[in-house]
Amino acid sequence: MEKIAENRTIIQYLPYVTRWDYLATMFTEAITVNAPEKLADVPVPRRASYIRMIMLELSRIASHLLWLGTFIADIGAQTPFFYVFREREMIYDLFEAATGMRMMHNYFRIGGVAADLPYGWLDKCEDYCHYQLEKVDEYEKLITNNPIFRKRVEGVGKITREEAINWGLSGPMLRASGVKWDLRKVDHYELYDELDWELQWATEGDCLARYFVRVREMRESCKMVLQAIKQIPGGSYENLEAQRVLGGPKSEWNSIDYQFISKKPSPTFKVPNGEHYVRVEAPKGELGVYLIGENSVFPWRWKIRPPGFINLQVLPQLVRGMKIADIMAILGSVDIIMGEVDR
Amino acid sequence: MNLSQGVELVSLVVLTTTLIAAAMGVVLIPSIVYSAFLLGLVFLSMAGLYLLLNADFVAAAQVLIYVGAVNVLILFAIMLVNRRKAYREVKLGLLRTIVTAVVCLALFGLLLFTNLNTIWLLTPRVVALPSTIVALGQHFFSDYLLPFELASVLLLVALIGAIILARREFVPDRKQESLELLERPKEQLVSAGEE
Amino acid sequence: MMKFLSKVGDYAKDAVQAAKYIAQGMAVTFDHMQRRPITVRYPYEKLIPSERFRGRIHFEFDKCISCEVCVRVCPINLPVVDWEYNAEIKKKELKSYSIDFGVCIFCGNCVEYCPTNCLSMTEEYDLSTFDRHELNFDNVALGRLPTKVTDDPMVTPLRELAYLPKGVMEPHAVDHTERRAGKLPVEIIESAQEQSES
Amino acid sequence: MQVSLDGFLVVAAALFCIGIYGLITSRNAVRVLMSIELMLNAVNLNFLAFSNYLDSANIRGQVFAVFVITVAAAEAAVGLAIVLSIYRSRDTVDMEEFNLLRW
Amino acid sequence: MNGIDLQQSFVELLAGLGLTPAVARALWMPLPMLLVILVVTVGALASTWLERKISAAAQQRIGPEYAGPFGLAIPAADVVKLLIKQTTIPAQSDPLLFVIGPVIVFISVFLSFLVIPFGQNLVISDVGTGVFLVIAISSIAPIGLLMAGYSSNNKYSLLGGLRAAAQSISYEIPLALAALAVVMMSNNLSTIDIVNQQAGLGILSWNVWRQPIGFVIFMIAVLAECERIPFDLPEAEEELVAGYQTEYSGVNFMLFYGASYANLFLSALLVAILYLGGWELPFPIDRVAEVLRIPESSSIWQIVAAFLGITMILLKAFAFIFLAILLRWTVPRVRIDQLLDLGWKFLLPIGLGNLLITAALKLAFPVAFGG
Repeated sequence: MEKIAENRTIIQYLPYVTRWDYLATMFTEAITVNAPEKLADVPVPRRASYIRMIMLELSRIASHLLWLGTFIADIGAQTPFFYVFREREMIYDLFEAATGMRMMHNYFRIGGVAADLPYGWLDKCEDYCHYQLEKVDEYEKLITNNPIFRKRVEGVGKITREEAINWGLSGPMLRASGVKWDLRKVDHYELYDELDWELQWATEGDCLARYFVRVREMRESCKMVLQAIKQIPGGSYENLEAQRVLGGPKSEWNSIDYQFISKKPSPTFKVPNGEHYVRVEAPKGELGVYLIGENSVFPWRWKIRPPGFINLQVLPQLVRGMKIADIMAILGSVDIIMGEVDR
Repeated sequence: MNLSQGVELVSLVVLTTTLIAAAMGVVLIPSIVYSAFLLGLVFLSMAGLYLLLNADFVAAAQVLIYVGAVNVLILFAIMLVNRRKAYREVKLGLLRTIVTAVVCLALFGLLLFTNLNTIWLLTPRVVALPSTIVALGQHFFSDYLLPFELASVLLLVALIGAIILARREFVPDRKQESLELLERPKEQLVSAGEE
Repeated sequence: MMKFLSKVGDYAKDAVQAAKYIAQGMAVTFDHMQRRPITVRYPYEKLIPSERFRGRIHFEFDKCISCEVCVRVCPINLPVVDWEYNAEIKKKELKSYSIDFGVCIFCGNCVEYCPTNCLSMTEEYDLSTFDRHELNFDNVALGRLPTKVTDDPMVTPLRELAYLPKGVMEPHAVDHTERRAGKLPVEIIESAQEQSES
Repeated sequence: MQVSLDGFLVVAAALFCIGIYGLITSRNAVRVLMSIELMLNAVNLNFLAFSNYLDSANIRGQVFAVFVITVAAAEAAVGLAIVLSIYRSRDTVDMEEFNLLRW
Repeated sequence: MNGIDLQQSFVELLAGLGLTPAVARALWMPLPMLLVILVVTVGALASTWLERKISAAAQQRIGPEYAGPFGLAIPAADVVKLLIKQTTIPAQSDPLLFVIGPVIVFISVFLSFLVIPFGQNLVISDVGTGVFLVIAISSIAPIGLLMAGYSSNNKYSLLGGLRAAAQSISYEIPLALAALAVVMMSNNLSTIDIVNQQAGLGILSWNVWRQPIGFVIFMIAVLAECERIPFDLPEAEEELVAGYQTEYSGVNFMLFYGASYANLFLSALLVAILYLGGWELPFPIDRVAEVLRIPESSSIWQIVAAFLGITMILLKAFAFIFLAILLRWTVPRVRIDQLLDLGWKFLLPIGLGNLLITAALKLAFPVAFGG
């Protein structure tokens, strides 16, 4: 994937990136556009940034949902898998309506997103978030206090705070071990600071703690999306259009803040000279790209820092001396995507 | 000869043949796993014979304990200790086997002879009890109470003893194997390149 | 003795607790048994692809100016544009155009960057053939329009979540002609004008 | 033809002799235990045959058979545990290798 | 308390046709066996259908739909498919043991149905050792599992077989203890007498009220014996591929599959017989006859009663199967050490305590607990 990136323009490369982590697709696109954006200082309209945040958080929910399903299925309960797919399909329906594809969106662009949200999308997204909050309660009822589940995951696969830091873990793995570290809070990227949200963390460091962190993050993400829907500049698309019509050609509603993209990138967008490291908080942890440009259409170096690959390193230490069945629980709780590990 | 007697005779012949054949298999077949499974067959046909002898409870107990517990236990032990390894040759091994076989045959002849020459004090007419369970229970809790209690104590002792014997007293502390990939030191690579 | 008894009591409490939580879980699954199945019975029911759905690409031969932007933005330079320079009119003359859908990943870059909009995405997604070479569509095949799900009398069309009315989460109970969520801009303007009038 | 006591006794004797043969010739400790089980079964068959033909009203033979089964179960458990622990320390189940009193 | 005696009427019928009673009896012999095989097969197939439908419903799916009404033909299609599928025997396996293994498991399950009564006289053989025989015969199955596990020459199969055997013998003990408490109250091992002892007051006289702890122990142990989630460790897909079934296909696999569902059906029937009053209705049926002024001995009434009885026992059994299926699709799987812990450290002492309490209650209140 890195070598492919170095032989493509960013535009050409964007459709590829959703294959790294095919369950948290929006994040791979976000990092792919963020890196050259930051290097070239491309401004992002506020509305675009909000759309991005909504998409990212929905994608985070989708990723956590699928993690939940496979994790529980690894332990032996098959039914939650079907429930999470039901909700995940809804997220993908929303994605399809906005981007045209369920998984391989190709939606983010340098300086914004490819298209504005369609009519009625925000309404349905709001519906979905309320629905999802209910469903998370239902999962918790089904899973959290189940004594068998508790016995299988409590105290299994413990990572202490120091170990977690030393192994370079990130994301829920790190937060479950008692480190309050979330790049959304740390790096202040996009407009996360404008939302009122709390960082979810736990101190036990076992599989149960990781479960809790992820489930709570799902809830938190739902709330963030709801807030973002309220605060998005211009409101829903139909409202924006109506305001533009009402205000005439010179209205404030045509200003940059209400655009979904600052300037459509040309097919020959040049990655400027310079190098830097950009990261986002993906559902699995810190997803970063180390980018070196030399003022050409192709990046000179495109190094991906995938969270799954680095989180997976800790597995041999965790499974030492455990039972065979625990391997499944631990591996499930690490949440890896092999496309990303072996990118 | 009526129907039930015929059935009885046929089942006796079948069961006996299976029993003896399987028992021969147990001691003669080289594969220990096969002989363990044949042992199960021996126990099962034995239970059949017990049924013919009007002992339904003992037959069920035979199936439950011998087939369900002892045989499974033996199979477990085999799976745990089965290492395909040729045994060391012993001197005069074949001679030993032959002598044992002769002695066993002689013993069998002796028993056969005694058996056929003893006049048994047969009860004139065998009446099967309506329920052997009641009779057994009465025996256990009246005249055989002491052996019964002793047997239960024995079982408990055996249980504890077996656990203690089979338990690993200490986990052997193996040296922690390093999980790093073994790489050749750099110098060697360089020198290999020079050659 | 008391210690032992309290231990037994704790044990019993644990067991009761465990039974309670398992029963709680079973209540959830039991509750699902009386909900309507959410599955789409595919050949008889089909989801209507969204408006922006990126299916098989439609190509209009006459609009194409053979600029080859589609080739340049394609991740693998897939479209084959066969043109010849016609000196008389000083223009490129398109001879044939083809896209191999066995290789295309439907990213939509070509459609997005096409200057004359001669490329567009259709809602056709079931492109299975027995021979992969049949997926190599030439300009004639690319010019064909797909059939719509809603026109097929054999199929019950179902709408995706984003096109359902507000508050409805499940497509089965909704007719596909019912209005979807969101107001039209015209309606917003009208209501705004009414408010300013009143 | 009535099935008689003699038949059962002959079968039991044959089984017993097979058991003895296996007991002596087997090299595998587990097989030795299996041979012992065979012998115990032969004894049991005798008990039940006697109980049926000589004491059918008072089935004392069956009582004994139950005791034998109990003891056999205990014997199998302890015996196999011993075999297992020998195997752990000597790494073999060959009877010929068990030539030390303590291991 | 004497329902219809089918055998007697059959023999009399044939004797009326001019056959000797002995021949008539010999002709009678294979009929109940065939019937039992039929009933068990249909019961097992119905369980597989229920499994599909209930799991589908619990997961908001539809499940089999187009094969027959409500997909009822799916089990038959399953059987046909497995029958005509090629039976592969792995090259490095032990072909003889490989084939015998599933057969042993299958037979041991089907044999147990000999003593399961569907009505007063609707039982193949009312042997004195009844429940004990069921427990004894079901203990043969681990041998078949071990055989299958060993002969597949596959480490997952071997592990699965060993796990199955260990699980099966560990849970037999609490199972037997729970059943023993019931037996103690009815003073008899015979399944028919156990049911008869629960007659009289309708639903109030069922054993489940007198043996609540035993009921729970029995249910857990029976689930473990059937190797169903949460105790399906021998086949835990995520850990052991499919345990001892890994290498099986075609007919051999069908034997395992059929045996596991037949075993579920058997366990459900046992639960119904031991704790839920067998074929007894929730209200005493004799009273109904009295109220309706029908003489209890009239043949029509007896047929109706037998029919109601069969319906009742099947209803109870399928209620248990429903519960088991719902549980399977609700809970995760326990770990093997937790499973053995549960069996030995929890169920066994509680089972023993339950037995002691039952004995004490029996001495204290002989009226209510079968003096």
